Amino acid sequence: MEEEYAGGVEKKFIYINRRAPHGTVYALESLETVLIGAAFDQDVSMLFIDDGVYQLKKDQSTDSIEFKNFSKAFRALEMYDVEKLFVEAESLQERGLSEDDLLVDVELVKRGEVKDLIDQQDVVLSF
Amino acid sequence: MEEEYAGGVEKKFIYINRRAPHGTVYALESLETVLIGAAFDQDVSMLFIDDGVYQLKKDQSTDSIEFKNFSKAFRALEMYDVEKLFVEAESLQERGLSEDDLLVDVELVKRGEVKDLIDQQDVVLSF
Amino acid sequence: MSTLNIVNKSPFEKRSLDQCLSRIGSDDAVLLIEDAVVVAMAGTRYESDLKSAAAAKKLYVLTPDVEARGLADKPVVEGFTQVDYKGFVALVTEHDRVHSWL
Amino acid sequence: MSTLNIVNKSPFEKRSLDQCLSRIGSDDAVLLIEDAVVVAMAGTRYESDLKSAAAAKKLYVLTPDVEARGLADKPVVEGFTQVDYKGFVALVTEHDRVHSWL
Amino acid sequence: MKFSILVNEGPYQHQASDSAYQFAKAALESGHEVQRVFFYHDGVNNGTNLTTPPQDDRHIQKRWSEMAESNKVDLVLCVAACQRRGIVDEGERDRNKKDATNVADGFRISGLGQLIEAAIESDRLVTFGD
Amino acid sequence: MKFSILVNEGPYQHQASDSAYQFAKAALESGHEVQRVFFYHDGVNNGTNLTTPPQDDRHIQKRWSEMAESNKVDLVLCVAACQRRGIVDEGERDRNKKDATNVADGFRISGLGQLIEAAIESDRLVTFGD
Repeated sequence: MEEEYAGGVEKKFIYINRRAPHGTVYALESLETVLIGAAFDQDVSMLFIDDGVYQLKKDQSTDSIEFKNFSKAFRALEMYDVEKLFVEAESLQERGLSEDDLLVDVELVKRGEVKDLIDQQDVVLSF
Repeated sequence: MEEEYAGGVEKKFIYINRRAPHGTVYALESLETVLIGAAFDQDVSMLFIDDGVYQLKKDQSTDSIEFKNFSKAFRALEMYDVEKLFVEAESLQERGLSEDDLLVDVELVKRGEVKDLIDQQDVVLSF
Repeated sequence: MSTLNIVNKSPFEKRSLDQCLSRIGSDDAVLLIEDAVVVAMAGTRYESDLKSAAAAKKLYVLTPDVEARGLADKPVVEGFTQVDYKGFVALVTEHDRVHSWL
Repeated sequence: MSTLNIVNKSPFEKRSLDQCLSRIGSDDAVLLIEDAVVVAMAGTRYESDLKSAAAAKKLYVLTPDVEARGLADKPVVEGFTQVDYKGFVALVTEHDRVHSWL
Repeated sequence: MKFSILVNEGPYQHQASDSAYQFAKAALESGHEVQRVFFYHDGVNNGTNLTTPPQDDRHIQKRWSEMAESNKVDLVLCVAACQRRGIVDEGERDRNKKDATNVADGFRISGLGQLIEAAIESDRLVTFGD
Repeated sequence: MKFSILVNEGPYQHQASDSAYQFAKAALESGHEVQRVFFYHDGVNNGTNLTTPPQDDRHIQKRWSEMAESNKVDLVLCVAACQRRGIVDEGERDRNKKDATNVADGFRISGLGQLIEAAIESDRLVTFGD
């Protein structure tokens, strides 16, 4: 367990998730870092673009590959005050997905708005 | 050092190299495997397609990244009776390279001939 | 003489599927595993490309990897055949060699 | 507010450079390192795309990685600036944040 | 049929080792033989006995070790890759003056020749990587 | 300026750890501070002392250890990643009942909080991966 960070500095963090889940460990680790990071009382956003949008797909069933199904943990983010989940609309659309396919409520952003979102941040963590 | 293989079976091996050198270890390891494999008296071909053609680029100078410059070892392949080096012409062309850019003599094949080459093999090793 | 080609990365991320398809023949097969399975589902930007490919070659997708990514509720692209790991093993036996496009 | 974007894979292999370029602005910079440097050289299939990108954004390429791949004898695409590791460090200091497109 | 399998990546980071394991299991269940699994590059990291994955996650190294024991699958770690990545048996420990060994049960360290030999002697070689 | 660096890949397989090292070296030579290098995912494999790379190749772990010593750079290995990959210090050895330790000089094992803290306290975080 991490102790609360007493430094008094608040920075804006964005976690950028660009890969499909399970093929690599990054999707799982991004979530882990966000949950641990919550103790530091920073301003946290998560952005899902490119294949990262598959991380939020409903009904993932990992039994037959014997993986932990961590996707349900996205539903716990709210309890950790991580409420800014951004998903790029074009990334969904190119993959034939819509908001109804996702397991949590998200805010859609357009491709042209991604730069503005990143311009507001102090730290970019890419997974 | 490996001992000579006494099994008496001769198979046709093709090593397919599709990645640029240095960004990952595969180019180096492909060469290592070919050199070790030479002791087994098998029929060996190497095929360079996609970014794999950069492995054969002349004048690689790895001092400033502190890597071993293994590219010169391609010139030693002949001594190990590895003489079938195939390079896909389209892969060179898309990268603005020509045979003059390469540090060894190779046989050019067209994209449409790659399947025929692979169809002749028993084993495909991909790097 | 035919080859089982294995592709494990999404074409949205890597070009390996394209690179494979441009170099195989009509008697060859392609099996999508791991993150590559996303493109076997109908509705993506690549659907029509994959449909054309499936008309000319045998295309397979590994079901456990489809389920893991929550995509079992989507139809597969026309022409794709779904296999489990035992089906994967059978495909390996039915072709003369295996080529993983890493 | 501007971002230094780092791309480390060849666009012949992965789509990360495209994915980066489609989401950044004219005040942002892109630095190509590792296997990505191959596309900074003139004569590739992507030269005209890169030239257009260089007209709108600042593009850099890491010289040690160019030399390692034997490409120092090729001219860079018009608009690219070559930097060494110290130049890389300077670029990091000159931008507000760094975004690695892995 | 007689299969050999080549694993190019370590555990947990990429799915390669998982896919290879599931393939090997299905091959055995289908009545085939898995002669050898050759771990190359980062793949050698599958063979360390020092991992402690979370209780609720799969234990990749143990799964391989158990498969080796129950089905006489030969698990070979590439010696040169082991030297670059820190996988050590008693011979390597003595030769390279290290303080510890970490190779797991059922795995052995040997040369690249074992890969070539496996490819020659097996009916099919299947490669899993990144 | 104060930098922190994140390394996502192990030694030799990908250039990431090399690029990170060359960047850190250049930052120090340019008069900047490198507060912390955080090794995450397969990156923790940089911190094993059991490697024996070929004599004519770079020794990636030693380079990092020497940088830690000469420049007071804090090298932190993610504990959860270490558990999945078999990097063990004395505390982890005792807690997880292992037979050996393999963490190299100058590296310490700690939590992901050290990454967040580094990002907060540094002026820039630079990530190297695959």
